[in-house]
Amino acid sequence: MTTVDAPDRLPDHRKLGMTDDEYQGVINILGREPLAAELAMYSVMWSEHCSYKSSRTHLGRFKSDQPWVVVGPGENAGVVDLGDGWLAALRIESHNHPSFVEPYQGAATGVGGILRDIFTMGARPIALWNALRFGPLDEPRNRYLFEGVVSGIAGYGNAVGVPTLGGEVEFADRFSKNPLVNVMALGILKRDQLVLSAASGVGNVAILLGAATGRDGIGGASILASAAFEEGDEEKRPNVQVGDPFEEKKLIEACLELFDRNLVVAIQDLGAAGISCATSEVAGSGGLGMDVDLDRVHLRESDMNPGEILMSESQERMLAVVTPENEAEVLAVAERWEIDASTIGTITTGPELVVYSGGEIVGDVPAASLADDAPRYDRPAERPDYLDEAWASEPHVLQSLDAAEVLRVLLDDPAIGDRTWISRQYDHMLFLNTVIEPGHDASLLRIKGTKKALAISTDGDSLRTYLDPRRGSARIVFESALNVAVTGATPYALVDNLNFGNPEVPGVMWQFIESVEGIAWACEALDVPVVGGNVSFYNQTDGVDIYPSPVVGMLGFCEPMPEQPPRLDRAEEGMTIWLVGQDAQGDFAASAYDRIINGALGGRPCDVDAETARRVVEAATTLAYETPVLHDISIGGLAVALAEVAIKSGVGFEIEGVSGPDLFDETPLRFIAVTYGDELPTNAPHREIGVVGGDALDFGDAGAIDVAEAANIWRNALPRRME
Amino acid sequence: MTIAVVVFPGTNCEHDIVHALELAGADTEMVWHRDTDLRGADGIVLPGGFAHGDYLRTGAIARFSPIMDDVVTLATEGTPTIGICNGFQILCEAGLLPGGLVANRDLKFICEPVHIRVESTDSVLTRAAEVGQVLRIPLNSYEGNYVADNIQRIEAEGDVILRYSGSGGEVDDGTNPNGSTNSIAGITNAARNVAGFMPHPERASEAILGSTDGMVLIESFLASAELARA
Amino acid sequence: MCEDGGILTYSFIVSIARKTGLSDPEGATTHKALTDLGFTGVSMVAFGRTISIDVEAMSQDEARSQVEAMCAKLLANPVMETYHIEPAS
Amino acid sequence: MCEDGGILTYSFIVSIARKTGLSDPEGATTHKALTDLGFTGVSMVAFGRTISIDVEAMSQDEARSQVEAMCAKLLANPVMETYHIEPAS
Ligand SMILES: Nc1ncnc2c1ncn2[C@@H]1O[C@H](COP(=O)(O)OP(=O)(O)O)[C@@H](O)[C@H]1O
Ligand SMILES: [Mg+2]
Repeated sequence: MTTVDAPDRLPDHRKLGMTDDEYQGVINILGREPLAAELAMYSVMWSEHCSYKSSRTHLGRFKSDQPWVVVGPGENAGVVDLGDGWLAALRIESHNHPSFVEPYQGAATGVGGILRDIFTMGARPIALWNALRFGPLDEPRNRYLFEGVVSGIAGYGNAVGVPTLGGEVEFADRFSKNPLVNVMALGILKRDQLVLSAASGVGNVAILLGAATGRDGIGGASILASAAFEEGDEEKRPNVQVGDPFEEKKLIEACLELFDRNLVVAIQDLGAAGISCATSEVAGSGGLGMDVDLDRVHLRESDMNPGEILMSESQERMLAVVTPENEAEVLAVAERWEIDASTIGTITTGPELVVYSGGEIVGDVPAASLADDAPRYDRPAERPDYLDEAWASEPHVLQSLDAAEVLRVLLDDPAIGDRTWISRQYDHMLFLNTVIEPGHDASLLRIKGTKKALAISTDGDSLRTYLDPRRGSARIVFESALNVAVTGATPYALVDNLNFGNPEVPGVMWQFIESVEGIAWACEALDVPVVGGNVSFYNQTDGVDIYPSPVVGMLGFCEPMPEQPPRLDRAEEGMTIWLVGQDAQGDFAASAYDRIINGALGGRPCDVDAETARRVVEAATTLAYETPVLHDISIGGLAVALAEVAIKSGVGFEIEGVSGPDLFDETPLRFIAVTYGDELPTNAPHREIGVVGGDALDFGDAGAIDVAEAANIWRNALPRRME
Repeated sequence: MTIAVVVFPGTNCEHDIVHALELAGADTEMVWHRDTDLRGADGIVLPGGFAHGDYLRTGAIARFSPIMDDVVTLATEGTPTIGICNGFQILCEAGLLPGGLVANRDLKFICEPVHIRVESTDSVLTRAAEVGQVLRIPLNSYEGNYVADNIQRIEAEGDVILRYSGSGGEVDDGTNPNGSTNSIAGITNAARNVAGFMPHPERASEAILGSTDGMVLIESFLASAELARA
Repeated sequence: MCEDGGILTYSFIVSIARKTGLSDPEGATTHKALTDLGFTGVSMVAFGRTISIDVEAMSQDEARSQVEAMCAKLLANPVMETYHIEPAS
Repeated sequence: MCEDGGILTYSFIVSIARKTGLSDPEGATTHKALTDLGFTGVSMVAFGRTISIDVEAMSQDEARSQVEAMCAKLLANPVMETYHIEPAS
């Protein structure tokens, strides 16, 4: 074969984030030194971001073996069966480092990327969610990041025409230099539209669809996502990727038409590692090879070298594999939707991926080796020391607290206050599916033309997970399950996004493994399959690791949908208030009370048993069909949950027989039910705690506060900080 | 009777408006912007979305789409024509309605139900409503702030058909969500057959979505199309 | 400006401004933000857009009249905006 | 520029452009629209922004350095943009 670059002109593998051992691994595969373009391909494909080299060993712990799972982890998105030929596709992804470099574009391109993972499967994306972490809002820089990320999600999601139905956000010091931006998307499709990424059929052609390839993210946005940050790194960073939702919208419509008309054999989105990744994955996972001609790639800048073209992370591109007979028709569809398309490759028996440029071979590697032969590390893990001290301390709660005083402070917290400042920037109504909008425990979407509905909740709890990664992680699964259950849905499938610090730190690795264990165990307890996810390591800046931050997205499913699903604003004078689920167990570790009132973080979150979890979740799902208001008790405890119902319904209540501390206790797996009558049809533990009526949140002996005052504090928590 | 729903690249509310029109009993046909013929539709809808990404200026590029010649011809001949949100912006750019739309006062996208007060029933959009009636309909836009250099004339001639208001119909700065001049949410042309407005009636077309207040506008439009056909 | 058989490339910058009297939310918001940041001496902020255009033509005049036509037809909206064309340096 | 007890008003125009190499979807879409409208000689379209600012200061130099500070702090995004300050005529 011809070589274009002499070995002495090879870029240093270490500059591309590759260790000497990994480099040797490449040499072993090829039996020679890699060419420049080859090294470029291996360096991105073997980055932490693309290869999951530190996490893969542990992800096998997740189970996806329920009968309704159609596609589990490994494809672009997980797919589950909703009956009658309907399927749902879901996926979550992080865009943390790019959003720190440029919040608007980082978040916007994150949205674009997750959508491509969904429509690559043949599904029409119908909704988006996000999970965000920032430093405290009293810092101008954190406000700038928060504002930019929210408007980036809005700017892209709204324009591309996919509604954003919610999300969650936390603020804590450890995220100041490393905010988290996770985005999740849901799509629906009919079974015969499902498309996978493995190519078949020697002689089929690969067509690159969508945006022109430019120097976006060269030097590797994936490498950026695979290394810790240091102050002053700015100059080394790759180009900011600029999102183009208009291009993506056209790409969605064009691809869906291609699937509808059965014109493609396989398809793969171009995300991290661009053409290298897409070509090697479609060929490699089909056990085949591909000849790729870089001269045929439509470029934005004409003077790009082969390595740059292969590594470019330009957005809004897809690679479709089609039979030669269909090639002309596919190009015609692209033309009709006004997107560019070029045939760049041909499927071969392989197993090599052979890359040509200027008529010469610039790369010739076993296609599957880029993905399959990536290194795997079982990194050392060790329980970190901070836990001894944390567990030894005990959050202190005043027995005779004034609930009104505490509530005034809690309702003003940006993580508890009203999120309308965020959700009103997102189109959350498009497609006329939104039955329960953002601002409730979960959002609920109907599927028009059926009696089916889907509920989604995203949840994370970084501080509790910090105090006990296993219990904290299990609890976010239970919380998300209860969140979808109170809309009438049954927890059906989960995706997870594991945001952690530097995996080379044994304490971080321990947090990670514990967290995986907690999520996996909780999902098994509820028979919920894990159908996909994402791992984001190296969330470390200047040597400080973020709080361990697993985030889950729970899909709930119901059929039929309740005729009048419970809402927070349906409480009326004269209704009875019930507390359903576990009794308060004095659970104040990482509670809002301890964090905000005491300014402390310590103790050990209490454990949950699987039987209780199942029972309480089932009780909520059942009650949802006949109860006007159901609301999960989480951050801020019973008091905050009740306050939200009162504020949204515009009516007060009187509570009796709940002690001050119990009002703020955060014991999981509890919810409130508000309904007429003096019986609650459930066999889960429950007791009556009060009635709806009056103008005050009246906690009896623990104090009272006017609904209007509480509403005012709660509604202004974000606006007063942001405006 | 057939209602043509024009689809530009970047339009995204076409299926939603079709859903609402069909709930009200209409037959609809989606027409791609590269087509040149509306086939004598009885009414025309330019739906919401982001035609051409809203790049350059919202509505600016869409107005030159091939289909727009026939939209202008039919609208000028009297065919009931409405533009919702992005469709309103396109009608302004095309010169079928006066004025234009610029960024919201607080430079934020706004998606929320707002109250609008019916100012005039002399339009294809409001004929079945009552003057002073207050509707609760979602707004969903970044560029919903109406401006015009001939605002006095527009007001004097009664071209304003919808204004942002409070739930009791009060119109003031506090009930103006986006800074729109004189709280204008919708206007009509001199012939009263073309109307443009920012809120999305299709999003208030079923009780399960939270409101059915949009249906009076949709029904007005369909009644106008029926009349124009007769 | 590069030669290509009689045809040259001419570069222009089109500046587009909102008509005075019409609201300029970007300008107003930025003015407020600057004042909040302590730039209290700012008495006016107005936003505009620029579009840089390269056009191939037989002469500077021909090129300019093409850009003129682009502005009149598409680039500026006479209802809300004014524009100004300048050769780029 | 109007007098006010030693303090004068100075006007500037800040031109902000996207860094080269970054994609410019607005420019690309407008380029295509111009071509579709028959302006086939257009070879490049790039979008930028201008901000006109009036600032009160004791001298032109002081005014300019204030505008410089505004750019660095708020007006331009250094990750994606470059800027250029000019006195307005
Ligand atoms: N934490 C996780 N839990 C379950 N599955 C995961 C997790 N992280 C990654 N995966 C799965 O691994 C596969 C590869 O992920 P990735 O390389 O990020 O995909 P893409 O190239 O589409 O971005 C996906 O199917 C994803 O769902
Ligand atoms: Mg993918």
